[in-house]
Amino acid sequence: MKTTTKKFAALGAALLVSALSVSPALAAVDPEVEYVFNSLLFLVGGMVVMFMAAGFCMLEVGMVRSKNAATICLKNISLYAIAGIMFYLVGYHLMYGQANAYWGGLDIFWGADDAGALAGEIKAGGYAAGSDWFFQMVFCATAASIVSGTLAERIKLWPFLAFTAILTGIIYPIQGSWEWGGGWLDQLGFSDFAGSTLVHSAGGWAAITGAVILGARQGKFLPNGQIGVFPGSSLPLATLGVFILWLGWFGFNGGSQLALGSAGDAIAVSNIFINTNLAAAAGVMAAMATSQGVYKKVDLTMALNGAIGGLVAITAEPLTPTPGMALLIGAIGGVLVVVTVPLLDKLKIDDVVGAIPAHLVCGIWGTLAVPLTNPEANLGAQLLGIIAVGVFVSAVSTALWLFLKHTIGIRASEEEELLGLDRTELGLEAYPEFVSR
Amino acid sequence: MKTTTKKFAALGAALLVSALSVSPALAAVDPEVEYVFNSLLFLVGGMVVMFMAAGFCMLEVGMVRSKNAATICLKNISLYAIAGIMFYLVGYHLMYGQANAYWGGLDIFWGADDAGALAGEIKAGGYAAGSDWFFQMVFCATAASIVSGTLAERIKLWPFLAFTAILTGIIYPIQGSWEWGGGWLDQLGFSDFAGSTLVHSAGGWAAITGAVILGARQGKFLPNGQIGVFPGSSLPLATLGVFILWLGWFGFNGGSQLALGSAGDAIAVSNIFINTNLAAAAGVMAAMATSQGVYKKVDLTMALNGAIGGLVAITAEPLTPTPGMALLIGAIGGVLVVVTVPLLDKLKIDDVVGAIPAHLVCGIWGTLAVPLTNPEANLGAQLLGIIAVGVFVSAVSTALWLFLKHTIGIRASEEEELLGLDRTELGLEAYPEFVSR
Amino acid sequence: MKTTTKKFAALGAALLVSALSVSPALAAVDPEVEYVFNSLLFLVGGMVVMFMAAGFCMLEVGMVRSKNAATICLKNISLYAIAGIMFYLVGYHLMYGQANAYWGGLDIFWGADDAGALAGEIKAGGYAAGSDWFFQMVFCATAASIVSGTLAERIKLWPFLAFTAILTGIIYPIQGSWEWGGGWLDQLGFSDFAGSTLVHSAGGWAAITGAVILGARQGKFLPNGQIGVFPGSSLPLATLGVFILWLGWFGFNGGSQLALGSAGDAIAVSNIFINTNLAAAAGVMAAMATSQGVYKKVDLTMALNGAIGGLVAITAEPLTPTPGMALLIGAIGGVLVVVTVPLLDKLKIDDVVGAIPAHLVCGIWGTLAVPLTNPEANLGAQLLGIIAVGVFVSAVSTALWLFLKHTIGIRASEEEELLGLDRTELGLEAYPEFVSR
Amino acid sequence: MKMITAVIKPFKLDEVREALVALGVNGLTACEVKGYGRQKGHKEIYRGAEYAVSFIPKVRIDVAVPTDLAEKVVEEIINHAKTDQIGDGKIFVTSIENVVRIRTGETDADAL
Amino acid sequence: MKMITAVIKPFKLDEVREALVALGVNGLTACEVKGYGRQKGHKEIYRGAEYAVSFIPKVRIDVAVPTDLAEKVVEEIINHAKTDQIGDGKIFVTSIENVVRIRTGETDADAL
Amino acid sequence: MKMITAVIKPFKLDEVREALVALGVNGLTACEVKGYGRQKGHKEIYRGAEYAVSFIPKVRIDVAVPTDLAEKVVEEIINHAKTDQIGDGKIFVTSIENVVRIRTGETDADAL
Ligand SMILES: Nc1ncnc2c1ncn2[C@@H]1O[C@H](COP(=O)(O)OP(=O)(O)O)[C@@H](O)[C@H]1O
Ligand SMILES: Nc1ncnc2c1ncn2[C@@H]1O[C@H](COP(=O)(O)OP(=O)(O)O)[C@@H](O)[C@H]1O
Ligand SMILES: Nc1ncnc2c1ncn2[C@@H]1O[C@H](COP(=O)(O)OP(=O)(O)O)[C@@H](O)[C@H]1O
Repeated sequence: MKTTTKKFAALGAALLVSALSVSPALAAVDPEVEYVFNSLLFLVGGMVVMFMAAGFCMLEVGMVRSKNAATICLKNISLYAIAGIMFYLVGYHLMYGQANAYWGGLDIFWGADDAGALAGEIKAGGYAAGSDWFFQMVFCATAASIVSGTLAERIKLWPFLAFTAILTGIIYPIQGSWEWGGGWLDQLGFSDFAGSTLVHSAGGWAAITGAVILGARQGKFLPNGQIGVFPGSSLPLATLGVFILWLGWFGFNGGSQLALGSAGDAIAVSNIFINTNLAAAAGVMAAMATSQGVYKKVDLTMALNGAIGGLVAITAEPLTPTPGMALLIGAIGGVLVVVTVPLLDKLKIDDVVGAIPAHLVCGIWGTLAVPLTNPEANLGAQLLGIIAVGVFVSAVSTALWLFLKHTIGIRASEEEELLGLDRTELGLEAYPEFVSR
Repeated sequence: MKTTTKKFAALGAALLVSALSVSPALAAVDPEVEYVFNSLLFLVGGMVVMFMAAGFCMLEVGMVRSKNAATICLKNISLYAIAGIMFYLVGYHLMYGQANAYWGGLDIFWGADDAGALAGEIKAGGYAAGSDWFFQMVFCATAASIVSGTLAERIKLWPFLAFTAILTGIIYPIQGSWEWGGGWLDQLGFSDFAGSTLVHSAGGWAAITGAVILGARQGKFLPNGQIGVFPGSSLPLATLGVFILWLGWFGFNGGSQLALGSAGDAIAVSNIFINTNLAAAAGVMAAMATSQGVYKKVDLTMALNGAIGGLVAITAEPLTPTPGMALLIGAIGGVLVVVTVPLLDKLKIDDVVGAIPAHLVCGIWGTLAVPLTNPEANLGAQLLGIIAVGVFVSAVSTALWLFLKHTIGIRASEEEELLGLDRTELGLEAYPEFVSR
Repeated sequence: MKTTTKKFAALGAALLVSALSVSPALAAVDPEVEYVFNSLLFLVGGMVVMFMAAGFCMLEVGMVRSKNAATICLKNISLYAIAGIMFYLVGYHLMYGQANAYWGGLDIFWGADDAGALAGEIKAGGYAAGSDWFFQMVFCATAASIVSGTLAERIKLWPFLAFTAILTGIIYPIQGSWEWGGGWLDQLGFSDFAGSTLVHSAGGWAAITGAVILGARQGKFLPNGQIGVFPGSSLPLATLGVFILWLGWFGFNGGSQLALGSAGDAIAVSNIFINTNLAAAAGVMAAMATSQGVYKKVDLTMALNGAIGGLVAITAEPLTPTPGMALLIGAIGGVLVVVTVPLLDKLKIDDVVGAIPAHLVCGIWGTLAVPLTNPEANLGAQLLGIIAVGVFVSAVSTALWLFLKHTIGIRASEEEELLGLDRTELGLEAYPEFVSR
Repeated sequence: MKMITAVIKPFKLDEVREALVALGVNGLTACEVKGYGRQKGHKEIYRGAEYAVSFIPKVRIDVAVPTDLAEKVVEEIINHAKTDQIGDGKIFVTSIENVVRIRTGETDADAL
Repeated sequence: MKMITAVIKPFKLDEVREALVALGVNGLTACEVKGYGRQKGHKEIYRGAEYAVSFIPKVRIDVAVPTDLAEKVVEEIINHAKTDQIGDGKIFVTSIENVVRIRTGETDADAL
Repeated sequence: MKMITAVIKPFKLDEVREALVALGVNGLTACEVKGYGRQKGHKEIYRGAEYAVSFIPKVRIDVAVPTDLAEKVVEEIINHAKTDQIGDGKIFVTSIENVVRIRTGETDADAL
């Protein structure tokens, strides 16, 4: 692999500022020690982000009806598998290669090039190539996880996986290269620290186009204008999923500092942890308060979505906000979720787990909020980035969904849907012994 | 934030001894590297302790009846959110400020002060202020988690959250300041390494006063003296919860070494891991053996509580015991749990998940056991600390529970309780599809 | 503890090669910093491997019928407890003592000897003794976890735990000493990086002998040659279990690098992470494709087993393969699982969770595959190791199972089995409220 | 012989069972059902969408009794299942032609 | 009075309920059951082993109605539970001797 | 026509089903129930507190058969559900006035 700019260029002012102000201290750490610290941050951070795949799986399995629970498990484990494989085959090069400002490179088969370090030439700021690949890969998988929840209970397995392969191998990497690969968005000053737009909104756009093309579940939007309600089969598992996601987000945002080789980096990662946690906490409480206010009762699933909304909102800039600002950014995320869920119903877009409000809407909000705390960011560039990613991902996703729809077909038959995908696609039941109504 | 003594003063003899004996080596590590290591310990340790919130949630959701399962999920995620917010608003300052020996300080809004380090002045033993805040915050949340389990199935949501806010913002921090803030208990020689008393018993006292004031669940204590039995709805989830707690405890105790910047610290953390693990293992086996002996059968829920009992017992001093002593301390914890659960029934105190035996009783035991292995601790100071914390937390909690009871009310109505809080407070069901008896 | 060779000698050529090639850089890191890094790798790696106990528990509880779910939870938490205790009592010494080439030593009660480091004499490549003990212990527990799944739903609790005690205290350590303790297998050039043979196949042999001696569940092999099918009660929990195992495997394989004190080690651990992840991903996809091809439908449980098959397969050598080779090795693991599951049925061996295909068969495959990528390994030595471990573990396990069978008895009565072990052995139900068919 | 089938509120099951046992009834069979009736269920809001909960969890009990005991049994069920609130449930009485105890082959009243 | 017991396909429950309500039926009781019938279940493969799924999930509904309504109710159930595919289910009609509303003690038609 | 309702031990369900099929019965409907009877349940200890398990899981099967087959069916159920231990269950026989197959509208014996 050639040297890549990675997210470095993209980290924007915040890091620059802090890097400058701490620079006197930076010199002190031995480059090889720094190298290990940086790699360790990627590996430990990457591990917990990997575990987010389990978090999405549990959240989704808890929010679908039990007749589709096994299928959503299979989708989640296989999409994570596919993301890893595709990112190895083409994704990483496409994202971080140096071809031009619009895509990284068309090479296939990623391989670690640590020759320099192995020969003893360890530069400041170094890290093992593989640790970086691993960390970037789990981000790619996260984007794919978002899609499965929205489209649950009606999309067929193999077309979904085909979409996932293209999303993780091509769509996500290309738009990612624009910013984190040092491409044109980065050059125009767009700022997205850990991926509110590049990961969460990107996944959200892929999801919403899929939801529109796939259509709603039978019975979701009734002729009389009423909304069909299909309560999730296991709220405890959904709650577990959100806790796992919350945990993973420390790796997601903290690891996106991309360095732990100095006191300044340790400070940055620590502050990111705090802001990430407070934004999620505020998201929970704001969602609870909003649903209490609007509906006169607290909805657990809204509180869960609120946590994710807060987390997604802080992801675009978890470093520069004060804790108080992080609370505010997260709280608005929580409110947005509660407001957007019924809005989607009005638009007759069927999003089974609330991924669009949490990831797409809060991803946009978080990206717009960056200039509030990061003086190097500007609203224009943020808007540009949001629109560019939105247009690109939506357009390509739409084309791909339509192509799949008109070739192999994407939607389970009416009867398959009624009986549940577990029985019709997998031939088994998630809870074969339990009587469900 | 001014410099705080934190737990340092409190770590007592054990650390001092080891610090002295390893001091020759300490000089070797560059202060900035040490700084990163220390911060990393806090961050990684804090992450797994954060995940304990999921562990408590799963344990509790598995131990309640399914008609209260969604409510307990909501309580757990929102109490964790509240703990973070309150600790930011006032808690941290109240605990670690330097006002006096009885409370830390009345400042509001915590903010990281890393100016020194950012200016390049990195002293030995340093760490990022935020990493410390994060680590201390998750401890605060743990104390609150203990309460929710005991009071499950009958306490109303908002009063519970109001109590949680005061507990995490005021009660916990004040008593914490006495010891870990370098206050009067610390000065008198009390020793509580990772919080058998300050976290677990404190949470336990808040729980037991709540249980008494709130009263038992309907049907728990029958007129004829019989005990109503309400088996937990999902023992697999309860088991998962305990595994998560066990995992988190490595961060809880290991991170409480508060430093990883030297070989001596690495050795200490390693030995803490071993003792923590062996105490939990002994707690499991002792609880199983005791229940086999007394009841002629092994009770899974007792084994689960036994693990926690062992973990709480070793928490006051996970460093100085030999592995053999750790086994013994943990085993006694496991026995105490099995013995105390029916005792509470006799006292007509209704503790849904067994939090009082595991956290309060074993917390006391663990604190008393410190002098067995730590020559710098003495039984008198230990007793004093146990009593002081017990009296303070009980008194304030009682006042607060009574206040809440006579203002907004704390208890769900009889009918709400019979129908389950999920349907009456949240208007949904945790497992809407499954037929439960 | 005397100095032990540990796995070092065993790491074989791969490490040697990379060690040599990176040696110029190694000199740079301060020995004490290296000491902390190495210990940290053991501790963080060990923590996630510890969590694999929860993964096995969830996988198994999801694959058994609900009438045996509480029992399998109890078995999993107590086997983990026992493994820790036995490894402390005798196991570690037996594995890593220096008595001779056939076993480590007969000392009892492990204790950390860090005197040198505490006195300031820190040699290159050092680490805290306790961190190493902890890491080795969780491997021992893993071997035991494998057995419980195979024998579920019919083995009595206490005999199972008695077997576990001997397995973890004696059988596993002895064969482990042959290789990782620097014993005869190691000297003959056998290579098993993280334990495809020493952990997974060893556990698999203990499981298969138990399965044969214990016999199949009632109704599994019907007189007319048909196979009784008992679908797992909760595929979502089984899926969660596999995600947890996948997470833990980063610690399992990555930590088995045994060092993180240099850029070379960071590179190695990073590449191990990638290979581990890709092998698992390939295992999933290969199992899905195979089951689609052979059965015309995708079986979620096969995909789950496929992930584990891929992980086990890469465990013998996760360092030297290129990512492409890792994909291939993992994919073959996934195929092997799908092929072997029905084969066991033909042999009338009843393996409830598919542990034998995933751990034993893929463990053998992974061990045989080492020479494909590691030039220092040779097929002869690999075969020798596989056979030696197979013969030893099978023989001793058989003897032990037979002894237990003819003394205290190992099998639940027919009626106990029909009613489920939860009710008959534990006197409770895992899901007391839910109606199961 | 009569089969008394009652649909009652779930939390009344134990009380009804005890009352019947006190009356000399030796056995009964219970089953979880969902009831639709005048107690119309209620509106709930889930994720911002209002919906009607049509069916409400009830327990159905079947008790086979000798004809002469039937009236008493119905009365006792009423006494103990009643909360005076809508949704307390119904009792249906039907004739059984024969009862057999599987274990012994006894029939009619002996089988109860 | 008659008790109409129908075993139907689960996803037809709501449609049938609405049809009966339109007919003036005030209540019914539903229960999850497993049915064995001509719709023989099907072969499935689980972990490589083929097996027959004998029982298929159905819903059983019990509706007590005045005798004169019985025929209409049966008809409506047929109309709305029918998919014209095997496994649509059965309707059984039996006599009830008495119905009591627990809340009020009303009997017979008044109790419905 | 008769409706044969049997409450049996759950693990006997498949055996009974096979026996009835062999007898020419074309369908049956099963349902999970909880039974209270002479087999009094048992004492259990949960977290140190003793309690009585009053209800025991049973399966209820309903088989509608032509009257002439009824006796044979009862016998076969007895033969195959019997374990000679307390709690084997009961069989109740009632009259059905009408049976309809929803799919075809056939009635009476044709509907079975
Ligand atoms: N006609 C009916 N046939 C069968 N079950 C009925 C009928 N009417 C009511 N039920 C059952 O009785 C329960 C209570 O009836 P409902 O009308 O709600 O209250 P109440 O009996 O107090 O008037 C219902 O939930 C339903 O299960
Ligand atoms: N003789 C019977 N007694 C009781 N229930 C029956 C009987 N025959 C069928 N059923 C129930 O009716 C359902 C549908 O019957 P089936 O024979 O599969 O289809 P169809 O009614 O369309 O011919 C079965 O699943 C079973 O629950
Ligand atoms: N009078 C009854 N009415 C309804 N069901 C009954 C009655 N008596 C017993 N049963 C059912 O039959 C089952 C077995 O009865 P039980 O008295 O325990 O054993 P046995 O039939 O062997 O004497 C009970 O669990 C219950 O479900």
